[in-house]
Amino acid sequence: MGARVIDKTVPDVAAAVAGIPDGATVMIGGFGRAGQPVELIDALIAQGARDLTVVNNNAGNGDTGLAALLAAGQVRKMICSFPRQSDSWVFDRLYRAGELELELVPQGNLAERIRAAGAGIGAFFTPTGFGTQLAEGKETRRIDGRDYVLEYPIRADVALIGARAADRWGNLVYRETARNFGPIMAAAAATTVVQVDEIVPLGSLDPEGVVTPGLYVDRVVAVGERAWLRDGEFVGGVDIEGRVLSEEGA
Amino acid sequence: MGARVIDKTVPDVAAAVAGIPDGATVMIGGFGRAGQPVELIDALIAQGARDLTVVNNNAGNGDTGLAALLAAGQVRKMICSFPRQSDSWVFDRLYRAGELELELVPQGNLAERIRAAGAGIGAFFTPTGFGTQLAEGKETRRIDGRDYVLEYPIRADVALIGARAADRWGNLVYRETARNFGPIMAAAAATTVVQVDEIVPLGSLDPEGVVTPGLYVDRVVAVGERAWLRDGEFVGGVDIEGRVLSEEGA
Amino acid sequence: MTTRISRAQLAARVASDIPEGAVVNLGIGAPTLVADYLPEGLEIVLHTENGMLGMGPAPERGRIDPDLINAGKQPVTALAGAAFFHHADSFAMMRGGHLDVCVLGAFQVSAGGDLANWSTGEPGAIPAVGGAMDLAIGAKDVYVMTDLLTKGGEPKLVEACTYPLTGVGCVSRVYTDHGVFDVTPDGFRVRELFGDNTHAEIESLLGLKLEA
Amino acid sequence: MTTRISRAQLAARVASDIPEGAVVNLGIGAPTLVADYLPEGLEIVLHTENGMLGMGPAPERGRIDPDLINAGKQPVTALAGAAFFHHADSFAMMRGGHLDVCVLGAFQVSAGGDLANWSTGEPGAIPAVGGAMDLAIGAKDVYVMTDLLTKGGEPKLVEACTYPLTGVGCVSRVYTDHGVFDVTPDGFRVRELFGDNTHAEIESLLGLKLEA
Repeated sequence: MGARVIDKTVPDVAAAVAGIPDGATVMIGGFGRAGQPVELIDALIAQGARDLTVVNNNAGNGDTGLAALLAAGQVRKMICSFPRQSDSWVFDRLYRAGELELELVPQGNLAERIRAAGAGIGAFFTPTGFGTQLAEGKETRRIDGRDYVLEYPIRADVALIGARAADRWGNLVYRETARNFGPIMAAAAATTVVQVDEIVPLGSLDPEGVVTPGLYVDRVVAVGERAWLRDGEFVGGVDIEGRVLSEEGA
Repeated sequence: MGARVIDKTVPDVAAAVAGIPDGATVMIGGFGRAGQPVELIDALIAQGARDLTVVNNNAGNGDTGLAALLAAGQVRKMICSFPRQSDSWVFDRLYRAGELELELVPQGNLAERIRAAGAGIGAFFTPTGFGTQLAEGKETRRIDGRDYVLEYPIRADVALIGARAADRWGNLVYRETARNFGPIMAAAAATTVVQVDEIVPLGSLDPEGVVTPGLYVDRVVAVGERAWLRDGEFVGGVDIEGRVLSEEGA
Repeated sequence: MTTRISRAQLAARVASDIPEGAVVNLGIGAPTLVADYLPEGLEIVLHTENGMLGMGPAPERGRIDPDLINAGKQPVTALAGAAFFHHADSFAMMRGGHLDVCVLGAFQVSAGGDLANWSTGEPGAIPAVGGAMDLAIGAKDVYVMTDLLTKGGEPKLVEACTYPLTGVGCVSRVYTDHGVFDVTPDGFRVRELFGDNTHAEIESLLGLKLEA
Repeated sequence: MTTRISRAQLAARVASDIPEGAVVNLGIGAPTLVADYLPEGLEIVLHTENGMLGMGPAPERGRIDPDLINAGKQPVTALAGAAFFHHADSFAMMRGGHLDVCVLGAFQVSAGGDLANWSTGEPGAIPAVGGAMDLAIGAKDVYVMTDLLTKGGEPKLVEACTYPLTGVGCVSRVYTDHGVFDVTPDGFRVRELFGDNTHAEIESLLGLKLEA
């Protein structure tokens, strides 16, 4: 009994990623630094689940975040659209060594396949990729004079995403282009784990502006405000990776 | 030259529906009174286009709105999910007289087929309707142990929708459950016409909260505030059809 | 005579099985009664397929908001924690299996879990389906709430539906005025019989073998 | 020697063809230069596929916002009238044909409008496609911006692509350092040649017949 029976908040990132099993398919949100669930990825490294299939737009940058997860040897396969970047040396090394499988998916098909999983669509015909290597071996069909490739949903056991704020029902709002994969991954995973800057009281999010309704969310953890924000307002003073530029600190 | 080169606002509802040709497929938004573009439907009746195919969730209620368009003999075919209602006498009469074709579509398939049209999806496999009369003659497939029916996009020449506010780029915000079919119909039509309570200055809609981005919108007309609102705030005093309850008037 | 509970008692019986925190769609018509009997103090999130989660009870007269309605086009309210979304997103929630429970009416339910509730198949009748087929496949558990027999005394739990289907193998449980039945791989299984109704009596009314 | 215009001149030439009110995606890399040459005072709406319409120029140092980036992961700003959306919605805009113009780079473009710009097909190379294939089919007009020849002097306008394809029959126009070419049902047609370049010279450089 009582007035707070739905409470998806968990006390810390360790609780947020608890129970992710070896062999799980894990979607990780974010595009660049925007929306990247940095603290949850670090917690997954500490948690230690292995043999993972990871779905992300890229395959890690530098030596932190997803790259660190790869370097820790926890990932068996990447499903992504753009693994090769100037600073993707961790992925590059593992891939060349044959220690990492890769499924390369055009970015819009990746997004739509994730969306299909959440929306209960069994498969769909997309024009993207028709006639290319990435459609080799796939079923095609001409519909109304246009050529399409049949693509299937990508589902996950767990999604790790970042958002700006949540309430205890798990309703989420994002910030600017940090929204990217969050809403569709939240819907495509059996268990959705979200890190947010802050947890706000139920009723304080405008119901017109809730982007991910709480039914898609299982666990929410507050990790504190990002360095470029103060009380939800942009204050700047960082580089594109979010590193503080001046001596003021975060 | 100048600072106002994108301006999708039109002066009145006649200009908003100008040029809709005979034989057009017209999507009409709304679910009940919520989001129903009443003034645009009236303008379409005055405009007189005939032989229309209309896409709506229902097939008209009472003697106003879509029912009046049907009564005017302008509609050849309805694509909808729920034509028969206690007050659908106009549709009932025309349908029984063989003067109106009907394509009956389960509501969620209707929504997804409209969404597919806007999203460039050629066809999709949906579980809804499998094994029922409404899937007779349609291609089916078992995928991962579940049965699906192949459904195709529903496109339109014109969409008539209602929203709460727009800016001159055509960015839209809705109100509560009046959102319903608006965003997906806006994306599925070659020309999207929107009636709004008010047109607000560019930059005054929160970019996080824009539900229909302006690229989906072609014409916007302000029709004044609905009777149950005052300066955008709910004041009540109406019945479910929006008719004023007291003598105060709108 | 067998024991029959009232429509209100049946709604209360369904409500008592809905766990706290569940996301629930009550369709239109009789199942919407269930909302009135949900346990107080428990948070249960109601979905209405026209585009809302966190639906609250009807407003007072004078506070009716035509923009804020349920799937039956009746005025409702929004609770703290509510969210609005468009029709494609709303039906994606259902089709994608994100609702915990959906409660529907029925003309017939078959032993295999087929549901018939949208059309009597009468020639000349104007068809209308709405969200019935989406709801039928749109929740982890699909509960049916119905009388055991039609007014004419015909069984509504049947070996195979004779009315046009709404969905195939989709029903998980049937709440009737005589008792509650689970749909299992072996057919209907008695979960609960009201009053002093006996297994044999219900089998006899239905002309159907029921698992114990 | 033929006349060649600079990369900046080429970006300006592309920009001059973009009509007021157009919704435009400039991909990543060289085509993003076009933004710097869009006519002043004209409103042109830039789309970035990571989830924004109404993208503005880069911010000053100190005002970089890591949450506000373009498809190349560079910091940008949001203009009045901007809107944010998720990845599926963003690529639906492209796939659904709602963008007016998309500008892309190329390794090769064929006379039939095929585009190759994502992979050199070298064995052992790590593949990466990103949004290239979506962009290729994702606008009413797909413009390619490229040199006419590779650094090694090989034609980039070809009868048939030898590099792996990005899209089939998708390119409408090619802006090169030597001239502008439309893709027509009859193959490339010369739209404009820069300086005193002649039809015959360009045909000779390409080893390809061009429509006049």
